Formats: sequence, structure tokens, C-alpha cells
Amino acid sequence: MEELPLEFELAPTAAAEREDALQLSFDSWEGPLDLLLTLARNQKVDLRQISILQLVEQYLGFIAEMRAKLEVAADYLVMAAWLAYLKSALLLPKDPLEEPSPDELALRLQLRLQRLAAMREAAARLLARDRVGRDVFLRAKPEGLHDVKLRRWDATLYDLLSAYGQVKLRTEPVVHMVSRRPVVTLDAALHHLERLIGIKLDWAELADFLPSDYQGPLRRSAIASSFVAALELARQGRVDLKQEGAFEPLYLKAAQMGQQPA
Amino acid sequence: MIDDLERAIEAMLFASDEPLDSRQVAGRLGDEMTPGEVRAIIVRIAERHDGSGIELVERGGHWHFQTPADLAHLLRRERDDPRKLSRAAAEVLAIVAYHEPVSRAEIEAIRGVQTSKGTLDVLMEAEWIAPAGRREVPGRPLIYKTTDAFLQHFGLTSRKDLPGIEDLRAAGLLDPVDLAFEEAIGELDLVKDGEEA
Amino acid sequence: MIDDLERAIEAMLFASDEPLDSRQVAGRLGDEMTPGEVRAIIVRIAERHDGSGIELVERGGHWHFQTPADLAHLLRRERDDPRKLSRAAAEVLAIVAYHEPVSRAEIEAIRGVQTSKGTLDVLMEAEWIAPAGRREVPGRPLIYKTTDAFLQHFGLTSRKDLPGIEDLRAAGLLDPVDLAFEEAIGELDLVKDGEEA
Repeated sequence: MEELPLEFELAPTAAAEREDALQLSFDSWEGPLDLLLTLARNQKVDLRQISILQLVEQYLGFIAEMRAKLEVAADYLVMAAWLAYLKSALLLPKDPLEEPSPDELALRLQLRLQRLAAMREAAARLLARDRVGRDVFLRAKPEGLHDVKLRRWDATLYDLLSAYGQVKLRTEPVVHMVSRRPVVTLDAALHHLERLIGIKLDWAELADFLPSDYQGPLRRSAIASSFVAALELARQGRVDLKQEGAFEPLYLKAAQMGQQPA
Repeated sequence: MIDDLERAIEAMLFASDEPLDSRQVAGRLGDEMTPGEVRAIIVRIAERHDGSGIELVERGGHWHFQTPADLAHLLRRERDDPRKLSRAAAEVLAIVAYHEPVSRAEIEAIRGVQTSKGTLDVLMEAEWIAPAGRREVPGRPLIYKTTDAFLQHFGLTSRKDLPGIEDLRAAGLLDPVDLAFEEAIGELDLVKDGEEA
Repeated sequence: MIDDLERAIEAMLFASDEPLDSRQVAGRLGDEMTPGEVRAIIVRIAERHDGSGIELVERGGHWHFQTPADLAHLLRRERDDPRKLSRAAAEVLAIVAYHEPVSRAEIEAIRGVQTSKGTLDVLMEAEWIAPAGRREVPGRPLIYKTTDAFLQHFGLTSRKDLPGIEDLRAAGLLDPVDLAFEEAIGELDLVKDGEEA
């Protein structure tokens, strides 16, 4: 493998944290990669030269030790299982058909560790910059720049007159004119069906019960209320209903006495 | 080249959250200088800024940076903030215009709803209405009238230019709003039908 | 002798409680100058203050006055470390800064652990990062970027000033693992092919 292209110097504070890492500063760690990185660094080698096998062993040893003392977070255990698998894969003879290969897994892990290490380093360098309020200072009480808003109200003569029109309208005595809408009420339809059901003896289509002079909206209303009326009569056991299928014509006839409705 | 001591004192005065006197500055520098020496340096700093957009001034022996008074106008910017008059305010304004002088209770009686104080305030802020004395009835309520600014804004020569009730009716302004709306929709439908034909 | 325009701009930058860019300054001057012309004057003002106890610095196109870093020891009185960041927050901040715009999932992919909601909140509260729209991938995750306040706080003129960003990019360390993996595998295969030949 190639040399790591960049040498990452550790910030002194990070280094100090690392010394006792494997011991017990467990709560300062964020998760498995974090821990791995710490372990990786303790080997004092370039990440790409790390023996993944050794890393795995140290990590598993650490987890085993920790389990007795601490409630180990679930993601640590997932990582432990993954590493155990990786370890066995590295120890066993290679199966060329296996995908992905342990080498590839190890490579992927190393790439991730490198990237995290780079960001750790970047964070340390960022925090060490000359920061406002710590190293450089601003004016404590600047005069400030102020925008003074001059409120200007806007309305047109039309707004004014239509507003007055609405006031007048609201306070004038109001006469309501309700226009009649062409409807057949449920009561009317019930009455009508009850009358006709005695006359027609055989199955007849619902539409046949409607007066032929009902046209347009009135006819639509009549169909609707007659349908509801037919359901009501069927519920009362006074008519039988029959339909071949959905949206087929609905037939009805007077129920035979003594029979339960269908 | 500005020496380090002068730089340090300048930075101190700049970053301080309150004006400092030369004794305080000397104290922060570690008391290696007398207040008199510090003061000489502060005066030098003030002179260096003389005529710039920043000035170092002394008030009762304490020094602080500020922007020169003659530039204060640059720090304030006035901007128009146009706002549409609310429906309620338009109604109140119209009532004042048609019935003036009129008290708040009378406005409420005509509108048929309570009128918040804020609505009248808005109209007074716009300078479209103004108090016009008090009505000589129990309680002596304030009465309001419209102003010249009102006539000017709405392009009226005098209050007599306001259309009468019959004019309003003829213009359709006394039709219920939803009816007028339906008519407008009807016209739209006609237009559509026409296009399709 | 400093001319009136330069004085005015200097006073504005000095009085403002937040950094201003040249467009804002031009706007306040009444738009009689282009931002480019204003910028030239700001640069002149900055040069005039160079080496004094006050410096005018550019952060993300916005300018503000501050004390020079080398005087920190004189001005730092109490040891109140501003906004002490947790390690997790510092890492997330670095990842956002070096990879922006970046989604939470992408941050987690780099860190290898879940990022608690609180970590992003802390950085947003400090106004160092802000949402920058959504990534147009399934789930449309929110993406984050750093702010001008971030540049200001950390004394960066622009994102190009991020420490070591060019080296990291050149080394491919800002590329996703998948991409680096494909490349590394490709190289391995080439080596293998070479050996076999």
C-alpha cells in the first residue's frame, strides 16, 4: 500500500485525551469509529499501515472488558459483531467468490478512519484560530445602524366608498328572498312509492315509478329521493330489492307477506 | 509606525464596554506607567483619528470611541413602509367622512359593530382624521372629522364631492358583496362560453 | 486629509453592530456608488488602520472592525472561553465547513456514529451553521452549510481560508469513502494485473 499522503499532527489536547483512552474515559467517546480511531492512533502508525487484525483484537478485548463495567451502547455491539466477522474472515482462507472480501472491508474501514482523522485534525486547527471574544474583540457597544420605518397608510377612494356601501348595506333592514329549488322531498317520494308499490305486482325498475313529467334537475332529485325511499321501505320489510350488479338498474316489488326482506 | 503601547491602549479603549480613564488603562497595562504618561498616549491616539470617521473623545476624564456627530444622519435611515388600510379602518374613515363630526359611539352605532381604539389611532396616524372638540352631551365624548390631508389623499376638493347614497347604489356599491361576486363570476362564464363558441 | 465619503463609510462600519458588505454600505449611501467603488474605499480604510490597535477585516465579503489577535493577552480579562464546544460539536462543525453543503446522514457517514439532534442545534444556535435547502435525493434530506457568522468568529476571510482545505482536497480526503474505495480498488486491480502479466 502507498504511504499516507498527509502527516496528521495531533493537537496536544487530543493526544492527552488519548493516553488514558483505553482505560476509562469511556463517556468522552462518541462511538465505534471514534474508539477505533483512538485505538488506531495508539499503535503509533500511519492509518494505512494499521494491522486490522490487531485493531480488531484490541477492540474486541476492550468491549469484553467494558461489558462487565458499563452499559455498552448498542452501536458498540453492532460494531463488535462486525469486527468479529471481519476477524474471522481475515483468519480463514479466502473464498474468492465471497463479496465483499475481507481485504475490501479492511480497506473501507481504513478509508473511513483516515477521513475521520482528517476532520478531527481540521476541527482542532479551526478551534485554535484567533476567535472573536477570545483572541480578538469587537466594539462592546456600537451605536448600531438603524432603519426607521415611516409607516404610510394606503387606501383608494374606491376602498372608502365600497366600505361605506357595505356599512349601509349591513345596517339596512334586510329582506331575504329564497328561490325555490326543484326538489322532490323524501316524504313525497315515500308517499309516491308506497302508493305505486301496491299497483305493480312484478319486479319493476325504480325509474318506472317516477312520473314521466319530471325532467332535468327535478328528475335527478326524484331518483335520489326515491332510491332512499326504496331503501327505507325495504328496511321496513315492505318491498324486496334486486340488482344484477353495481350500477345496474335497481328493481323492486312489493314484499310477499310473511317473508323476511331479502 | 505606531508603537506597541499605543496600539495596546487603542485596542483597550476600542473593546471596552465603558469609557476608561487613564488610571484604569494604566492599571490594565500592569501599572508600569503613570496615568499622566498614559494620558499623553491617549491624546496622541485621539489626534491620529482626528478628521476621520472615528473619534476618540473625553467625557469627564473618561475616554471612548464614537462616530462623529456630523455623521450621525448616516446611521439612521428612514424608509417608507406602505401598508394597506384594513377593511374596518376604511369603514370607520368613510363613516367619519359622511357623518362628521362624529363620536366613537356614533361610529359604532352606524357600523353596527364595536370599533377598537386602534382603528381610530391608525386613521389619526395617517392624518386623515383629527379630533374636533367634544359633543355637548353627557360624558362629553370626543368627536372626529376628516382633515385636509384626507381630501388631498383621496383627490377630493371638498366633502361635498363624496357621492351620495343614490350614486353609490347606482354604482353597485350597495349590492351585497357575494351577489356582486356571483355576477362577476357570471360574466367570467359568459366570456368562457364565448371563447368556446 | 480624509475625504467625506471615506469618513462616512468608516463611520458606518464602525457604528454597525454587525459586519457590512459593500452592497449594504452602497445602499445606505443612497446607491450613488457601485459596490465595487465602495469596496475600493473600504480597502483604503483598512490599509489606513493597518498596524494600529484597531483593524478592519473582511469575513465572507462582510467587513468589521476588531482588535488585532496579537493583543489578545492584554484584552482577555476573565477566562471566559466563548462557547466551549464539545468534541462531537467541533467535529460536526469541521465536517460541515469542509464538506458543505452536507446532510446529517453524510455527517454521520464520516463520523461513523449517530449525531444527536442537540449537536446540530448547538451549532445552529451559535449561528455558525444554517440549513441550506434540501438534497434532491429520495427523502429530500435537509443540508447544512456554514454562515458568515462562522467565518467572522473563526477569522476566516472566506471558505478558501479553512486550514488545510486545499491539501485535504488534493489528498482526496474530502471525497466520499465510496469514491476513494473505487479508486483504491482500481489501483489494486491494476497492480494485480501487472503482476499476472
